[in-house]
Amino acid sequence: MEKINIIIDDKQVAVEPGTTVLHAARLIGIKIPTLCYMKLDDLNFENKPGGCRICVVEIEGRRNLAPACKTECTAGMKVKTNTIRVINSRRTVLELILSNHPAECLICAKSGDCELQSLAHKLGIREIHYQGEKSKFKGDKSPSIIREMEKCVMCRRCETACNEVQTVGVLSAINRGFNSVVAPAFEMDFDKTTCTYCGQCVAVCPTGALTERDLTWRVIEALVNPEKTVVVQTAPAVRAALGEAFGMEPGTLVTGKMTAALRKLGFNYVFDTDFAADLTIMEEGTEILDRLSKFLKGDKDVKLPILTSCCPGWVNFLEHNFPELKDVPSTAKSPQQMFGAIAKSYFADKLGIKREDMIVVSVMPCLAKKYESMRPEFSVNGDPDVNISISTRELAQLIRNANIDFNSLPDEDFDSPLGASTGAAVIFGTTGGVIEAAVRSAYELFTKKQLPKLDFEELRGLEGIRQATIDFDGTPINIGIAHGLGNARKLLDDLKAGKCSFHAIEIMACPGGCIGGGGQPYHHGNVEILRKRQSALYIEDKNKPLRKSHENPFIVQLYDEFLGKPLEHKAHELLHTHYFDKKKKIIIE
Amino acid sequence: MGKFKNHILVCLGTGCRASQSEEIIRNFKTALEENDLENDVQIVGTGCFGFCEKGPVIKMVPDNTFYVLVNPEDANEIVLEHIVKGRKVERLLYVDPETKKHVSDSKHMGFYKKQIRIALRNCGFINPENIDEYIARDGYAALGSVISEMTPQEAINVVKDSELRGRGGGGFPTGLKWELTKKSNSDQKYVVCNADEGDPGAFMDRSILEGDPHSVLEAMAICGYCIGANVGVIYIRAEYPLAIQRLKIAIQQARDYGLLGNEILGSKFNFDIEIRYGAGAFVCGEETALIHSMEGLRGEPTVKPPFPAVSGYKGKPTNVNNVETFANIPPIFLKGSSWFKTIGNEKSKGTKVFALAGKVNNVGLIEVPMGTTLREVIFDIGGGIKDGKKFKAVQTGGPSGGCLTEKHLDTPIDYDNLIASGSMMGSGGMVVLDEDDCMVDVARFYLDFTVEESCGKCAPCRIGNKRMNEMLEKITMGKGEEDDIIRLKNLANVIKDTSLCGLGQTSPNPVLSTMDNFMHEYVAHVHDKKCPAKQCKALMQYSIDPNKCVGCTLCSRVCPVDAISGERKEPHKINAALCIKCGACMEKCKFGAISLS
Amino acid sequence: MTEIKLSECNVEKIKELCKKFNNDSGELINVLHGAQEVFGYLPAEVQELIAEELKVSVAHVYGVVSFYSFFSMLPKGKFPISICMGTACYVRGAEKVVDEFKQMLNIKVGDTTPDGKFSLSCLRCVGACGLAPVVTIGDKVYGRVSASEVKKIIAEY
Amino acid sequence: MAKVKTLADLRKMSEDLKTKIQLREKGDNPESMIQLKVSMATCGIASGAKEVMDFFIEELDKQNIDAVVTQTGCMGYCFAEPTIEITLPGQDPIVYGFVNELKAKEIIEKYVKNGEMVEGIIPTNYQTPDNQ
Repeated sequence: MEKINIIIDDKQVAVEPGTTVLHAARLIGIKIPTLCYMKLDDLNFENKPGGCRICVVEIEGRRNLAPACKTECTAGMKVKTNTIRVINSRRTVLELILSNHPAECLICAKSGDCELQSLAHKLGIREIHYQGEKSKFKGDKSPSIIREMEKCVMCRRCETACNEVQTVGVLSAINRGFNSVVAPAFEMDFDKTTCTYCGQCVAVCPTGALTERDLTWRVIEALVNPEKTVVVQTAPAVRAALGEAFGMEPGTLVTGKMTAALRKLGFNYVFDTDFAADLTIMEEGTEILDRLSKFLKGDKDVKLPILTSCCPGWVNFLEHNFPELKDVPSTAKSPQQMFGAIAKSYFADKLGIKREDMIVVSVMPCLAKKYESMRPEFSVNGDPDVNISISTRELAQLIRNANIDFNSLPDEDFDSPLGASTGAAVIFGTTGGVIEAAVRSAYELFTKKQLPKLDFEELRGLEGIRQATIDFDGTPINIGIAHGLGNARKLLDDLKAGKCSFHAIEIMACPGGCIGGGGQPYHHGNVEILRKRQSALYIEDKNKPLRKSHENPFIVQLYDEFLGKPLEHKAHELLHTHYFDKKKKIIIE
Repeated sequence: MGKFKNHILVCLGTGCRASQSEEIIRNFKTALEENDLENDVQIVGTGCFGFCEKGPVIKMVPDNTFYVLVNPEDANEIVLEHIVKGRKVERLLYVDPETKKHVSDSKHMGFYKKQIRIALRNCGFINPENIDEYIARDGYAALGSVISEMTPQEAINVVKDSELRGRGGGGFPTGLKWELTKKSNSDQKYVVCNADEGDPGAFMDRSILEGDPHSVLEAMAICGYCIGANVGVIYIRAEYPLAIQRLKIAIQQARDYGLLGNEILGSKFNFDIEIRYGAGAFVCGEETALIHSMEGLRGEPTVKPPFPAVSGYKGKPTNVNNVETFANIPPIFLKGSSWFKTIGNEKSKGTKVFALAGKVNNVGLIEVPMGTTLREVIFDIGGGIKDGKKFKAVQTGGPSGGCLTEKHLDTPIDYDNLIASGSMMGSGGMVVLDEDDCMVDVARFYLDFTVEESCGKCAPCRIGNKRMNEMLEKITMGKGEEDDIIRLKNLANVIKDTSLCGLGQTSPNPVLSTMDNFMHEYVAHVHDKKCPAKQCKALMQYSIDPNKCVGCTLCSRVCPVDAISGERKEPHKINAALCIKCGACMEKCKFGAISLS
Repeated sequence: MTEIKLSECNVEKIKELCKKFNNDSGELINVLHGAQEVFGYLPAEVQELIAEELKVSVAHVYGVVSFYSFFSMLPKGKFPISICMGTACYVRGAEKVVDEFKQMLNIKVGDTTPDGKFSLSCLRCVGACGLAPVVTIGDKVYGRVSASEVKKIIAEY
Repeated sequence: MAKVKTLADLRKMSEDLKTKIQLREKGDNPESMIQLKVSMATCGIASGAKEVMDFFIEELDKQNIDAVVTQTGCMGYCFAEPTIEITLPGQDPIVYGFVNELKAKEIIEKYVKNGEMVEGIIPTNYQTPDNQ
């Protein structure tokens, strides 16, 4: 198609048909401010309700100002982005938004990371000329997410994330006019809804309306308690993103600095969830092999495909939406919970302390992990296997609180024995990683042959639904991958309808997998950041001396000393779980 | 059965029905039976006559006697006197307010004299629940000739030639709209009739649907033929149960006659109509919001383009017109576009239906040629201001419109003149205000409405209107600050300039136009803390004139907050600090001693 | 696990209603109208079940219910009082009538009296502008109502 | 109900149905039509005014003459009942007394159709509410 010429602020630019004024302006370095607009390329996320009216521009021949984000360029269009009319309107609209926003920036969880705050800064708002009643809404403190909807600016990003991307459908705009807000039905608390706690609403919220439940203070309390041995585990995706919180380039791996910081914070043992990821592969991989061999032998009772179960958002989603499939996922616990179970048994035994005297803290890219750690089935006599789960952002906060100069920390290693891991565990942090790790081990255990090549490019990428067939030495194994719960739903619906068949499927709740988790430093709409985090994890994998979970010597040792064999009695008791039917029930009175 | 010698047309519009016109019909039936006249006299329940002020109204045919303010008890007398004895019941005749004489024929009443009825041609004339009466008035003949004798483009050309413009507010040329929808390629297209009349004080569309539902059905079918749609949807307010009922009956009758359905009148054209209900949201009058509402969603508008002509209901090309626009279509085909163009003025052709309300003697539904002046409407048709008060302004276009004043009285009413005067046609609400109306308070009233009806999607409308409303409230409470007027004006302009949809963009009009025309009232409120119209309670004080007060104590006894004190037979006093300004004392005082200032 | 408690006949009624509209989510507003006709209002349980039947999220249903003023989640009084606040009624004194009703019944607009007898609401233009100000109680219409008549009107019930 | 199959059918149907509302169309344009008022007070009814009125309506209709036939009150010529007042478009009203069917026929044939005066005219000296 022929390009269209338009003029923006006296500069000519040629654009593809269908380009919006907003993007055309960006091409020539004019950054029209936005607030509600957000687009995540390749992740099926596009939010442009045209509601905030911050990006308005003047278009010659039009009676009213037009939103740049929703206005497509037409040939010969003349646009002005900085006339007094535009600037006055933009400032007035922003003042209006601010006039209905709690002025508590100083103590807001989002302070410094808030798009509304930076917009006010950019436009230099010094006075709000329009004051009046502020809207009041019910607050909500769920296990994972805090909602303070007075801070909502009705950008509707969370609604888009919850409904279009994740198809969870918990959020909707409710009421109308001045009283409108985004909320669950009947303004119920999240814990009464089918919320999966994936945290994607939090990840896209421009303000402090949706934030994680902050548990940093509970970590500090644990650290200063002399009676307790405090053990920390860090999920793979954390190391690829934590640096961003300290101004580093996205995709910078900070494994060593993170370890050092945690040690400085006073954790008694700095371990790695990657260790438990390797353990997960042992259990889940064995389970896959078990079901697969039975299936290949013609066992009709065996349920295939096997679905991965390390993502708690996905598990919640399954329990609410596909309870009929609750026997299909692997029964292996998630790495966070495997770690907790092993730490409070095997490792506590080693230290000779009672499990109650050990506090396990997990640092996760995820908000659903908070809820997962509180599930009753993951505690023994009221003592949870994982006591406190904090997000990457909360860890950054702890580090800042402790006056640690993160950027100049020397690299340190994890403690032994629960700190050792393979490359297979590292890639758990990205979509496709878990299944690739499983394939690496399953292949060798199934074929009893060594893999010729460890990098399964066919399983990588950011496409929402991917499928690949891996040749297990003559046996073709069909693998499906979905990230983002909307894609998961599509895949499962197709599966139920018989439109596709797989032996194994990996599902991650968050777009991109854990690298795009709801607890990660905010990407503010820049998908490049997720790509960089992803490639960082593959680099870390590549650099690891060991890249197959079953080769992790400490895992081998753990089975030898403590667990016996995968899926066997002790392993089953500590490392496996089961799922619940949480679908809405109609009770007839 | 012999022929009826008389018809009694009884208005069954919502207004008259609310004043028991159904009871009147029942009583007529009984009275006729008692006098053995049921085969001589036919009783016809019709749509709105328009003259709601004097409802219930009935019309005797063939002598065209018009009875007003009829009570159910009057039915017997009318039968005995008018029908049996041929004597008019004088006390029920309309009295001309100027000549004080009885006027029996509606055509000689000022209210009807200047009207030309196109859209309302059948209202008050036929029984809307009987398709035969519509057909007798050449109903469906336009549809018949269009589908048998014209190509869609030829038919569109007729509409284009007529220069008919949308009667829903914006005034977009109807023929052009049809053509745009026709040009969009799609396997499925829709014709939508916007009957979500939400203006407070407007009831034009409802009256047409209640009085002449078939004309809308016929027009929708014509539109369907022109644009290539075979499904029509009427989106109607759920608050209009009578119109819904009549529409349902009409649709069924049209289907029974094969005037809706497959192969209409032996052609290859299929068309059917369904009804969707609104649920109380003014914004759904905006076409994109309306379409979302039809789809079962929140009625939030979306940015245009894309226009519904390209992507509308269920993502398909959709032509949306309002009720009155459609009601004009059959006459245009029956009588020709050149006939239509003889009515109206240069840029606006045909007629416009207005709901005339407020402080005017003849409240009701009127249809006048475009270009009629406000003076003619208010004083000739409307019979002037109620209670001999002074005319102050007329609000047109509802919450989207503005106020026109004395100086606009001789401006011909058309789309462009109204916009140039800071108001708009809107759907046709026309509320007359007199000297007792405070213009700041009127602006506040409309803002109240907009705040309540804003969908909340865009920030300027959601928050901006709330803030404007608060400022107006502040001003009417006597707490306005000097800067408020400047702020208010800036805010109004920004909301107008930046809001997402038509509702938001026009919502500041009541404020802007009252500021333009009555700035002195704003200044009086803000600067002098006075309400010139004596409407804003907070700025008023009740006081007792000691020279007139005889100390009867009536006022102090009626005061709900014991703010009035004084000895018997001594002048009383009002404690301003306690007074809640309920006005009860003033109402009670027999000596005119209490005044408001 | 969410539990929706409804009586069997009500479940049947709702299911049938949804079926009448082919369980099409595009017909949500029509279904809600139907349900409100049956129950007089739209309690949460009813919305949950409608969501289930039309295969949409209950948040979506509530988003729609809370958007339109015609839908109510509160049961109306036995005698629902509505006062027209259209412009014609407003300029002819409807506000004073509202105030009087509020005072007489001691409730706010939108509320129901504790005994469930009366509920009070304002609506926009019933189209009887000739009778302004207009009050409706149930199906009965009162025209040209003045504040002083309110007491008498209430006493009728 | 039978479907209307063609435009011609519809037009025919419309013509047939027009008679049903003819009365109202006439009422809307009385000036252009023959107006015939039958005095229908007690004395008129007693002397057969109702039958005369029926006859007029039927006969005029049969002959396809556009006319508006209405009742009116006592005209004051009780001695000459039944009386009728007839107004041809653009002419002054004329009152006839002692109208029976035979007379009625004569009035139609002569006066209505051809404007020829018929015997039996009563000079008018009163006002009706309409021409006050």
